[in-house]
Amino acid sequence: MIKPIKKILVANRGEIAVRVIRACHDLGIVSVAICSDCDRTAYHARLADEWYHIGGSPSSESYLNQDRVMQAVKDSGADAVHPGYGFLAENATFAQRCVDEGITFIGPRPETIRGLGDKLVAREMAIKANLPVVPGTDMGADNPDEALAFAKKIGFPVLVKAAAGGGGKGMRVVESADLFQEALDSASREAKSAFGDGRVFIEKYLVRPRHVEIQILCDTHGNHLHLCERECSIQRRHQKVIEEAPSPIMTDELRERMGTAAVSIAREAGYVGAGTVEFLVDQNRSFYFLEVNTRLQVEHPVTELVTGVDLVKEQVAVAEGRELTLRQEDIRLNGHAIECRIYAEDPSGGFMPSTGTLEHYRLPAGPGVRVDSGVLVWSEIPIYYDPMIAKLCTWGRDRTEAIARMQRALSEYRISGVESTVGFHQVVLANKKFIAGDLSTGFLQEEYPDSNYRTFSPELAEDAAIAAAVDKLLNERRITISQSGNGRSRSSGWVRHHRRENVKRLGGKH
Amino acid sequence: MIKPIKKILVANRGEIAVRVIRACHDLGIVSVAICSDCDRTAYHARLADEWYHIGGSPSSESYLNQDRVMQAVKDSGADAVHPGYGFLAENATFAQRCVDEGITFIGPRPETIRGLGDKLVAREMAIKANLPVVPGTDMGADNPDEALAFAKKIGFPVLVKAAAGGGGKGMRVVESADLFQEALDSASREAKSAFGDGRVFIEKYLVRPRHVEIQILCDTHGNHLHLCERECSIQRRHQKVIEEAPSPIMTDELRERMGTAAVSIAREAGYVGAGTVEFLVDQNRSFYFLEVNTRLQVEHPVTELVTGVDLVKEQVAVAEGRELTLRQEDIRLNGHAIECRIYAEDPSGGFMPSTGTLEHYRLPAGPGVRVDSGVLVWSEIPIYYDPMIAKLCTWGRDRTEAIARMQRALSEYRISGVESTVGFHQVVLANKKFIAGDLSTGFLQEEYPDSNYRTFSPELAEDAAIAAAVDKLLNERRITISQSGNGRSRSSGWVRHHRRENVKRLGGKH
Amino acid sequence: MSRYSVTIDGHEFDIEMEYRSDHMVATVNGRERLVRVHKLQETRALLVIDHLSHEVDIQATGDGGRKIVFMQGTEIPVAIEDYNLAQMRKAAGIGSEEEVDTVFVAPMPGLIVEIKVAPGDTVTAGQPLVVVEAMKMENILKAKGTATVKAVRIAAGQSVEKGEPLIEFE
Amino acid sequence: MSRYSVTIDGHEFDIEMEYRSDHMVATVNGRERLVRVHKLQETRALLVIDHLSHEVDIQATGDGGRKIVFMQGTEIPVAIEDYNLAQMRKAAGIGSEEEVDTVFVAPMPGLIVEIKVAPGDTVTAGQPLVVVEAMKMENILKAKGTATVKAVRIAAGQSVEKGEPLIEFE
Repeated sequence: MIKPIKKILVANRGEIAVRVIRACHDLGIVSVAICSDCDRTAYHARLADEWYHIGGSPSSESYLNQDRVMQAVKDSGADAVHPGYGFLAENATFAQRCVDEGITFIGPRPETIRGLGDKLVAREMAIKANLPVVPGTDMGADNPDEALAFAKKIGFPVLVKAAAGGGGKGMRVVESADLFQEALDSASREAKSAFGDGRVFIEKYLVRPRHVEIQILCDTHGNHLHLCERECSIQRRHQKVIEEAPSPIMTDELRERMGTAAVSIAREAGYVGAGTVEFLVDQNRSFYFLEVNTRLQVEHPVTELVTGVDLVKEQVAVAEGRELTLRQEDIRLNGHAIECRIYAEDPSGGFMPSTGTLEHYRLPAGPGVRVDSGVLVWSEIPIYYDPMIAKLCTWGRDRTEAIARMQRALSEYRISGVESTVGFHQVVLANKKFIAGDLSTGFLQEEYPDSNYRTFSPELAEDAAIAAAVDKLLNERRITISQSGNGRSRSSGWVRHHRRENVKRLGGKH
Repeated sequence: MIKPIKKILVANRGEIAVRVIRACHDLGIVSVAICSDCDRTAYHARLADEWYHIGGSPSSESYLNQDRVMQAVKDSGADAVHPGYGFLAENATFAQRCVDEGITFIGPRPETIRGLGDKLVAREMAIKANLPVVPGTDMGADNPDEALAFAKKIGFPVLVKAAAGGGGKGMRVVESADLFQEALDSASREAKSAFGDGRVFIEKYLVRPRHVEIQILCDTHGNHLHLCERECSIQRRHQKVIEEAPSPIMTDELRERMGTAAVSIAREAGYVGAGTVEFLVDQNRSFYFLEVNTRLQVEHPVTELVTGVDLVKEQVAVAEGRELTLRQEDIRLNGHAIECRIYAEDPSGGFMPSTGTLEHYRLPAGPGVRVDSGVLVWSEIPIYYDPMIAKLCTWGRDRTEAIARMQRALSEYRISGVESTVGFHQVVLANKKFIAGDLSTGFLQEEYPDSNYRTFSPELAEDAAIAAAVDKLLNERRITISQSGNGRSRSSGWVRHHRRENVKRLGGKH
Repeated sequence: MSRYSVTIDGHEFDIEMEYRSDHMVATVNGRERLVRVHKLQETRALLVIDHLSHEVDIQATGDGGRKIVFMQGTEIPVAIEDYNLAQMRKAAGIGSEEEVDTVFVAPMPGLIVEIKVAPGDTVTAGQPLVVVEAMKMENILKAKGTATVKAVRIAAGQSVEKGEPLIEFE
Repeated sequence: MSRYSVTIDGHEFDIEMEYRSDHMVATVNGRERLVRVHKLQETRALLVIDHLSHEVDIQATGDGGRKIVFMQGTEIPVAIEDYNLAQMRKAAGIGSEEEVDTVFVAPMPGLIVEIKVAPGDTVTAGQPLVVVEAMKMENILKAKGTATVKAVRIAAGQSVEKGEPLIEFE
């Protein structure tokens, strides 16, 4: 029952759309990009074979709008849809609609997405498959008093989590009873806005746990594989920012048990395609089921780097009805990989999203470096979407080499026009605890309680002072050191006025 | 006797200087760049920790000038020199000078360079180590008559080769006796100009041989390893242009025999560091020793991609006197890697070097792609040096995946301002014989006798015609579609006048 | 000869700049450093300071002498002014311009979800002022110091641009 | 409405261009194709032709209507002229400008190593004319067709710039 796919519409934007289009190029499958108003010349729209404009910039008018996406599917004659992550990736209704209209949805079956997408249902399924789970309850915003009572019973801190969605949205750690109501409300509101579903639930908050997840890959012929783990403990506001494979805490024995657990729930759920089973691992190496993500994860490249498996190509093969050619024994770890998510955010300004034009943009390259960038020089970073602009990955024979190469790659990255998290990553990767592999989901909060990610040596400060003096001197003498042929630069020194308004802050005078 | 290296002066430019500087960054060793007049802001000069200007643009006044290089070594306080490839890399006098002045030369011992660098001495050594060699003679330009007689005896075609140097310079295939004298003279002249040594010798020219070479790695403690083979049969004028590892023709048994042969000559020569033993392999899988290159090869990344070993880091470790931590049994091949050398040359104009400014330059990226580029956007391609601007490598689980990814990467490469060989590679990689792995050093000449590397479908031609019409229309109406903020563009359409003069050719009227 | 006072992260540098034939000399707190400047495109230059190679990007962040110097992958906030003016300012007891900001502006474009303060409130450092939704995330904007709210310039449900004034302090 | 004659690799395209509200229509040899143009930086544009996405770079290569269209990683040489002018030119039996070049210019900068022809020589396609050394390689420049040498404009040992006339033909 193999149904070869000829044309894939990529129902996404940014780096993940670029990633899927690249897989289409590799497979010789025609790729179709969709774009919103502000994405007409975005990288994914340039890179694909075909281009369909589907609506306004707000995602509700474009990437989240099922009618418009399905219209583009029809207009382009695509026989399959790859949803990427986010937007419609875990929307069971959309997956069902594809199935109903005879379009191959590259992902799990709609009923699997619906079941596992509801964290409460997934929890039940995990218990049925004998997976250890964190103590919790499904009482949420509808029963604030009972929820509070339960929270008190299991003891603060507790975690308030949206039943739908993921990516840290609609999630709050609550330290004490008096902050409980506000967290419940705000998490529910955020979940409703992000996923259209305000249901939240309460879980015991483990102290200093590690986030370790298992990549699974299953076909329609009953084969269920796992591709080992990723550790994603470096998180900010429950958003993963640095991921790696393998996990520094992992042992062969633990990997075997966690892999087996992941495959168990995959079997229980009748899982098809690529997915991720997330766990928390405590300081005693006990692990607890967290949830299943029924999509390609942001951090899938680290698994690709250490296993050599192209996950998007495997997704397509499974969607075509092919049997996996890989067997569990073919999955061998080779070296170590790390991913840093590069966001258009200002780390020194509380990670506020930064919008603007990328006036200079230079990717790192060389040995062991993989960049999945969703933008190009001159790209506009729009305000409408997630501010991640690229994923920078490095591979090394061991973790030490991967970290050294990541530091080198970060130092080569040039991003002008918007703030970025490149400097933030440099600081974290130089952290001794990070280098020792001593991680937990609380790592950033513990190590950088005042969010001061800006560090530089006195020597570098002196050289920066000289640079400022040279610039001012040239400025005063009206000597142009900018390329004269380039009309964009001001003629005074090499300084230009930054586009953003100065971020004024409350000063010391108050 | 370990002598840790603290500061490395990289006595080179372009992509290989960038490659070595990246290794320094990874190792935490201070890197020193040297630059000529036209390279003051070249990528390698920007990337290194320290910057020394050493002289004029012609390499005789800078990168080949031993006095100036040694002065920069002293001024910077570097305790080691990495020569890259080309320039002083295989200059025994320079290596000796480093040794005499107490500077660590990152490469084999001077006497090894001198011995193996002379192809006639190397040939003797190979015979001594029981390696099969191609029938040949050391009679050359000094004895043109005897040389011709020998050539007639072994039968045309014969190969005229410079005794010194490499990289295809001073090498000529001679098809018949009447062309012999001219080839002898021109090879000798070219060898003298390139290496300061006009000696040439004559070898039997094998029909449809493959160029297969073995990477070796040896320490000062008597350990000699090989890191499997690379196939470099795709050559133009004896210059490698596409390389891969493993070789499509290789069997485990042949690899074992060739690897053992390579290690034998390494032992015979008392080799230290990284090097390459080159062989020709005929259609019956018989192999013949060709020469030993006592340097890091241009194509070393394909070996790094399939073995996971960082060759530059190993070179540094060996130079510090460390014992190799790798053992022969640790060297395992993982997947397949291909390299395309991207030159600033015009494939449709007989591969004439193309100089100018890189007005747009976008590197490919994504899964399985490694780029070692020596240039940046706005870099000038100078006339003084080798016109290679980057090496594009891809890795795949198998050869098919590596080729598909290379095609994708080539299609993403954007180079404006100079001609490049990107389109040439696209054509060769789509060639059915290439895809089948049916290679020989005569591949390009056989498949493309009229050097027509420009192919496009009728559909693409029609779309290009429309593009030209749109451009002309906008031009006539003076509508600017170039970014108005950019003073570099002309205001008429998006066309600008190409900087080069039109390459006028003899037309059909004569 | 020009002389500047440069402040970075609380450290002050007294820098005298002088032209020589093909380079400049920067005397930093009395120590001479040799500087070569090679222009690059846009706002960038290759600066070689005593043979140390720095690709530098400088952006002005507002009025006055505040700049961001981007080098070695790090953003370094710098305040620069004429040395003599800085001395006079200090002698007169006038603080730098940074200390007199009384307007709290939106650090990013977004939708105002909730306003947590009203005129007359006294806030302390870390206290939530406004909740803004941007890129599908709620961001809580907090006070950086102690101050009294004079006016609230926005309302819940309103969209704001980056740099738009949100709250005025006394 | 504008009408052009475009020649690529010996194939001729008759193209009529027409503006519509937010796009253009190109009628190519009678077949309508819908074209959207999105400007990018410099000499580039994103052209969407019947939903096919092409990032295009166009460079003029000299006088007249010869251009290089760079798309999908391929350089495509294009000759374009006004349709009516092309018709008139053909009717009058005048060849395109390409056919009348009589000056052989240096395709690259370099050093003249040897000159293989002299005034009065008749050369045929493929015959070596000049040996130029550039980037340490000797390059043999060969005749592209049959012609008689009128003048040699350079001498061995001389450096030449790209585009500099080397040999004139009659």
